[in-house]
Amino acid sequence: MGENETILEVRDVSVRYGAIRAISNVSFSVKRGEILTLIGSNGAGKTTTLRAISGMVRCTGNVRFMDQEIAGTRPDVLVTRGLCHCPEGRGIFANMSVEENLNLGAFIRSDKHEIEKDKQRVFELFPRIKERLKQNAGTLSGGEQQMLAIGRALLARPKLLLLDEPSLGLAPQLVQTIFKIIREINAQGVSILLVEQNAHMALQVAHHAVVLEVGKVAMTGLASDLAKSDEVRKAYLGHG
Amino acid sequence: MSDYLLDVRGIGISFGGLKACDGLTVQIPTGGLHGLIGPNGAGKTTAFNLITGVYRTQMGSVTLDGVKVDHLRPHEIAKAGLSRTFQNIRLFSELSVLDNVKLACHCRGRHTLLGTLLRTPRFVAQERAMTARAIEMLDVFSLQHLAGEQAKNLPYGDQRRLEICRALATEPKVLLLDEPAAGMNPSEKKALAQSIKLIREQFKLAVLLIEHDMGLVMDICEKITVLDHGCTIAHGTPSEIQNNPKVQEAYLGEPATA
Amino acid sequence: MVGRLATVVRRLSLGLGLAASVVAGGVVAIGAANAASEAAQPAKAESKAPIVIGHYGSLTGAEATFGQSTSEGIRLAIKELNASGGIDGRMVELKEYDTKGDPKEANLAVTRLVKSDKVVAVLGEVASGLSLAAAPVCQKAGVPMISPSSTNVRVTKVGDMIFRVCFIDPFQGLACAKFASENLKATKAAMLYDQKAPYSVDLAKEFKKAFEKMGGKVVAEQTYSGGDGDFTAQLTNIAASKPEVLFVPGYYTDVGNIALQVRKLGITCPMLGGDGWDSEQLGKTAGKAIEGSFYSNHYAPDQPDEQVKQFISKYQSAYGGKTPDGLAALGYDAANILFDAMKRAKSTDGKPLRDAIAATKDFKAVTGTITIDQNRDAKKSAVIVEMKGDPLGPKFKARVEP
Amino acid sequence: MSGELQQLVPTMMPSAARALLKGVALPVASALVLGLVMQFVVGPAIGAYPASVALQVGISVMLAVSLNIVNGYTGQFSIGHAGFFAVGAYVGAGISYYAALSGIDPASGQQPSQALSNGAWLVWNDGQNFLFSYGEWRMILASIVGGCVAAGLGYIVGLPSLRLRGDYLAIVTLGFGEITRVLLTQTKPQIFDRDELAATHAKDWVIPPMGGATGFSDIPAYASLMWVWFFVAVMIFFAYRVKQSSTGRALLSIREDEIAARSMGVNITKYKVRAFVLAAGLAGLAGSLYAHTGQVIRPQEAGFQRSFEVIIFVVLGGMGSISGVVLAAIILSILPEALRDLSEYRLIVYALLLILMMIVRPKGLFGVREIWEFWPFTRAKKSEKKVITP
Amino acid sequence: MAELLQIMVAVVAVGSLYALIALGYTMVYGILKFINFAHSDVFVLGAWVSLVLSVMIISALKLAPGSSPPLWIAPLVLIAAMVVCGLVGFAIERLAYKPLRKAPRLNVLITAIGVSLLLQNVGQLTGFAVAKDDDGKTIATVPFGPSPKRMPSLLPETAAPDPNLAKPLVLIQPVDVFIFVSAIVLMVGLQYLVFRTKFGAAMRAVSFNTETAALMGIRVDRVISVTFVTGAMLAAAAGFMYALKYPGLNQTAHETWVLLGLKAFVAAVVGGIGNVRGAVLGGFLIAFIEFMGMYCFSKYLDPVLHTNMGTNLRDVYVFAMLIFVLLVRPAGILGSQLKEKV
Repeated sequence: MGENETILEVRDVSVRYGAIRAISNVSFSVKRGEILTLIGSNGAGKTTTLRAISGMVRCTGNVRFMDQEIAGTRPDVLVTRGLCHCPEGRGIFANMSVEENLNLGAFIRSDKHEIEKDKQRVFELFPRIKERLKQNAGTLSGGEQQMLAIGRALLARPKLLLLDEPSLGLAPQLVQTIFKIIREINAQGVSILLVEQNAHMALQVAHHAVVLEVGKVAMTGLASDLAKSDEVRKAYLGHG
Repeated sequence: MSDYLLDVRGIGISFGGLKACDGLTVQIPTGGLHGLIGPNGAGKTTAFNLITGVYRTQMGSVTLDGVKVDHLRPHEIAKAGLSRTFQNIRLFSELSVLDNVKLACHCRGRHTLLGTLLRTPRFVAQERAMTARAIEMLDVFSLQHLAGEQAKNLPYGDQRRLEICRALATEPKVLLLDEPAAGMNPSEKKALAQSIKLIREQFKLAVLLIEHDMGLVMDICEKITVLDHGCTIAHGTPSEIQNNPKVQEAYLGEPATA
Repeated sequence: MVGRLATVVRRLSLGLGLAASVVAGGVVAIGAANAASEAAQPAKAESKAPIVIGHYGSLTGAEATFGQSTSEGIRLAIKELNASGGIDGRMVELKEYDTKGDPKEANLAVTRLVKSDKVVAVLGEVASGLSLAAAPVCQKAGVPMISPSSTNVRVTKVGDMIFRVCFIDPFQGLACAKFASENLKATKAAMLYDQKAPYSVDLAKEFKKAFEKMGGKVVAEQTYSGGDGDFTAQLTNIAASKPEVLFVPGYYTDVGNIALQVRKLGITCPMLGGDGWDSEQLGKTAGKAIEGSFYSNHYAPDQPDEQVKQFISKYQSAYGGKTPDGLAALGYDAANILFDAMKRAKSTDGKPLRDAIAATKDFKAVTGTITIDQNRDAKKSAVIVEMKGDPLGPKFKARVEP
Repeated sequence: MSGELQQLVPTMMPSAARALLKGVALPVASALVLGLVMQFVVGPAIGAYPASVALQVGISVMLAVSLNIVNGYTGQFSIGHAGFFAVGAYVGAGISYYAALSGIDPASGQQPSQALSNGAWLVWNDGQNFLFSYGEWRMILASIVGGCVAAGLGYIVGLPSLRLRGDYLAIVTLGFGEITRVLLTQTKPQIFDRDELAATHAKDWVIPPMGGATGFSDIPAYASLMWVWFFVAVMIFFAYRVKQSSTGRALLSIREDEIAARSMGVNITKYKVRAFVLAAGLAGLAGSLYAHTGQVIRPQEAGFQRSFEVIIFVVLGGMGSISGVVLAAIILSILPEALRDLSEYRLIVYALLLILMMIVRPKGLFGVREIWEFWPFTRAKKSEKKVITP
Repeated sequence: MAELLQIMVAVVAVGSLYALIALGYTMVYGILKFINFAHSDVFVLGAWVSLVLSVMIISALKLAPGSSPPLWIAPLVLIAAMVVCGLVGFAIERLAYKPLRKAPRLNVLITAIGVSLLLQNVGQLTGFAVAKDDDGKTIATVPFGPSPKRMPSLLPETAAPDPNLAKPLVLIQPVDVFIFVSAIVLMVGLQYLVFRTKFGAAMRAVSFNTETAALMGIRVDRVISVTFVTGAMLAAAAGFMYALKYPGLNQTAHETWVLLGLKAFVAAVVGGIGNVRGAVLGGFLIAFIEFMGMYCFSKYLDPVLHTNMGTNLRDVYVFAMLIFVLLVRPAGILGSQLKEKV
């Protein structure tokens, strides 16, 4: 398999909620080993796009993951194929302990030994999680919850990780940490599709970027190019 | 007695130790247009919920036109003259557009069960007055041609406008708009900005606006308050805000020096 | 204005018209089938068309076993009659509807029997409450109704078309009280009855009245709801009052469980009950716990009575060896009294048939010799049976004359 | 600015006479027409048995329409509706029965026992007591009292429990219905004798003699097709008027979105209680009429099985759609009759149909809409649904 | 004192039954958020299946008359009844509830009522003979028929106390002990399943948030099915124990069954619906209130009021407590209330 092989290809995907079309004809592709970020303002359809890919909402169009058509496949099946979605708002099971949350991440796996090893790796990435293993996940702070969510997703050994707003509601230093970790994870060979509001950070870590505006792709390109683009700044800050 | 129409002083609430809103102060004079901005999860909507009584404030006070309204129940606050829209549109989706607006006229009427059942002259007249007023309101927003349609069948932009229209039909003194431009395209946004200004003139009310679209906020607001993690991080005119390093950091994640 | 009024009127008329037409349509749909049979009937009547009689009973619901037993008794009687040539060569046909144990349903079922199926006579119900709900329909339509086993006094008071073939509560209560005080020499009785069953409530009341008149004392009065599983609380209270006899005028469906718990809680006095006990299931359910207890009944299977023996053997061969319970016997008797009256009346019209039923005298029925009195109630003796022997079953103990 | 609406009101007042005509006379007249048509045209045409089915259908329709106000319009899930029905039935029946028994029936001048039995069967047949026999007036009065008592109970039950949401409210109302049922079984034995009645003291009525678990029988059967369907029409009018009023909109808004409704100035507690009280009152009225159809009423009327029956009408008819629930009530109360020939398989078929209908038509017959909104003339407007990208 | 102790014995036994049934309600509610009104009918089914199975086994063994059946029958019948009801539960879930997964919950509720009616009335039909006695008389049928039947006693019974001897302070039957012990075993087992196993974690995950659970690779439909089946099996166990304790079984459409189920449901709500421990607590609490209510009312109030209704009001005590608990703690004793997001 070549270095630049496409791991995920989204072509002409549209999603409708009742009479409202949330995204229309969105197309982009994620290459193996890269971080692609999907940015855009609130309501632009970023989350919907992720949900369409992971089979949580019905969509029209084609989604190919590792050369297989996956549009309409149930999310739990996709997890077994290596596509993990870390949802917006973290999706922590607040009624369970941190450890149980982690174990659920490895739900599809039965290789106890390997899981244990992977857990150690997660603890290396997030030492704070290890300290709170027995604690109820609901009592963690926002940043810790986000770490737990990412760590949990890693335990499924994903080939492609969908991250939805990992910086949401986090203090700036924490945001830095999270992005550092995202980069580390990527360095370990996991492709990442990152949805972010924090455009600046996202464009710093990503290789490629897609800008969504009201449900449509407004721009695509190298993250570094887009970072310099005034369009993006304008979209976010309203600078003239 | 305060000089402001809406005087919010130091309100706050925390959910299980997390301070969702901490000591927010917003003061709007009659006819003022005030923006409330901040990144996702900064506590803007929580602030709205506190002001409109959906949550009880744990500290601070809210005064509307000289009347203390915190600790009133939401419908009483609405009656006192505070009306709002919602971030994730909360129309009465199975009801017709007209009925949505007529419902908003509700709090200015008197409704007895006996009158309803017997269709007393008073009741009939009031219904008619409500209908007339609702149609008038729809007219202002050019929605009258959709009056008979179920609200859920409206296109997104129209739903947003209907929500504002509905909020105005309660005859408020202060209007709270929660991300009215979300999901609108640029031309719709432009029109929205126009109509917000127009509304303020025509209905002589003060507006408190939550918005993500900075262009819109900077364009129409006289004063802006910026929230992050429940705290007020900046307060001032649009240009002051735009150049405030703290705001840039909160928004773009850029260090202040960038 | 005119336009709106027009809309209002249109909606109104549409709504109301729709309601009316749907009701009409729907009801006509049921009616259609009946109408067809109604139309067909007069044509056939001249020849040897079958005589249709009706039965309504609880074939489903909590009291399903009552309705089904009665139904089996009635069917057996009809089968025999038809096998012996019917009534003047006319066969008898049965129309049967379920009441779910609900008065509303009973009323509708009988209305249908009387009005649509045009039955010449109606048999049913077991439960007095349901008989009371349906009897007025028969009375008004002039169709005789014979209740096989409603013991409440008021049932036959509805009108002169309503009869019964069982004895009434006051008599049975008296019979039990008499037995308790004379045969068992008891002076202290406890009662545990089903407050949900009118039969049980009335019987308890009558027993208490009669027993206290005879100088006894009711030392504990407890109730339960038919179907309850646990009687610990009631029985604990009863045990504390140290009775010499425990009167349990309930249905056998509950008595089995009650007997088991009575003995488990160490109450050793004999139990006494009414005809509601009568079922082969009682012995099977309660086993040893019920041994040595008594109940009043319409007949005892070990009576040296030809009628009884024949009935039991016929019933067993018809229904896979099942021993008939009292309700089956009463259903059988009710049907036979009706047939006897039909033969004597030489008519199936309401009036003559009614008169013939009212004139029933010394009819040899399974449940005793029945004479219909001026209150249209059956005058017959009761027997007291004892649960004993192997296999455990009711054995004749005493006879109480009215 | 505020209060502008109120200033508008006087100028829009229609003339009192016209209002009276439209507000009261027109509906009463049409209800009477429906009643008379049912009594004299439909009743005789379909025959006695279908007519008595139609009587019960009428009761079901009333129950469905009343519950629809709480469950359908307001979206509050009550499963104790039969409790109010039973309370109304017992109160109405008690008044009617004991009034007749005590002999205040000047119309007939008969012995009470005779009056009872005659009253039960002669109302429409004997010609002398045509429309306005004392018994019928008394029934209407008793029914209104029954309705009021039920409404009062609705208030007492509703005020605290409507704070609860969704399933919890459902469970509390269920509990209420069951408590009502058990308490009704504890009433004292019915009094059948006039002298015995005369000998009672006030303290004997603390626990009223309503027959206990045995049931309350011998209630005069004044509720003819005419009266039942008259009240069906009146209730449908009420339900329709409520739906098409500010009160109705307030109720519907609560169902749609409580938070938005509050923010629009709707006092949701007040309106929930209002809906509950109205529904309870109408159910009580229906209960009293039911008692007067010549049935023995039993405490089981208050049980959850009966409540479930009504809920099924409402859900199957489409929550909030008056015509839908009316139609569902009609179909579902005729269905068991139509299936009567199946005897013990009847309820099995009924259950299967129920499951099937829910799977095939999950939104009920008409959803929330009324049947005329499916009418060809109005249909066109609905079809131009558009999909618009934001 | 002795009386009170005797009543406490009943409370413990009946409370165990309520708790077992309540667990099924709570588990289904926790995951599907709807009240499974057909649950009590599965319980009834459990009781009847136990009866039929016991009769079949005993008649197949051809025991000498008078000899008590071997002890191994009880656990065998228990397990078999659980399996049968588990299968029925599975079928119900697949055929009646799964097609409605996305429908409003009210519809599911109506469907549940439909299923309940169906089970009741099918059970009431007299079906095929599955066991005959020596005379060739049918003694068990499937479905079960309308006449009440007796559950054979599978456990040794203590003889009725000898009236000549001093009365023991309190009578405890082996069946009460058996019920309590097996209920505890089952509850501990369930506790283990839910809180200690991977599958239990999946169940809790699904009940917390179905969508996120699916993102963990959990097959939500399978978890729901298994939860359903587990609930049905616990109900079957309760049914078996009920049949042992109260051997005279009424037919399946008897309203007391439904009422019993309803009270178990009340137990689940009082404990905090969706909460496994709450259901157990609620079960015992309900039984306590019911029996103490009956005892105290008839002992202390009835004589004063000159009434006789203490025992008749047993349902009133239960439902009154339900209303009280809900008004004071709207989410039940151990439940937690979630705030709606605006």
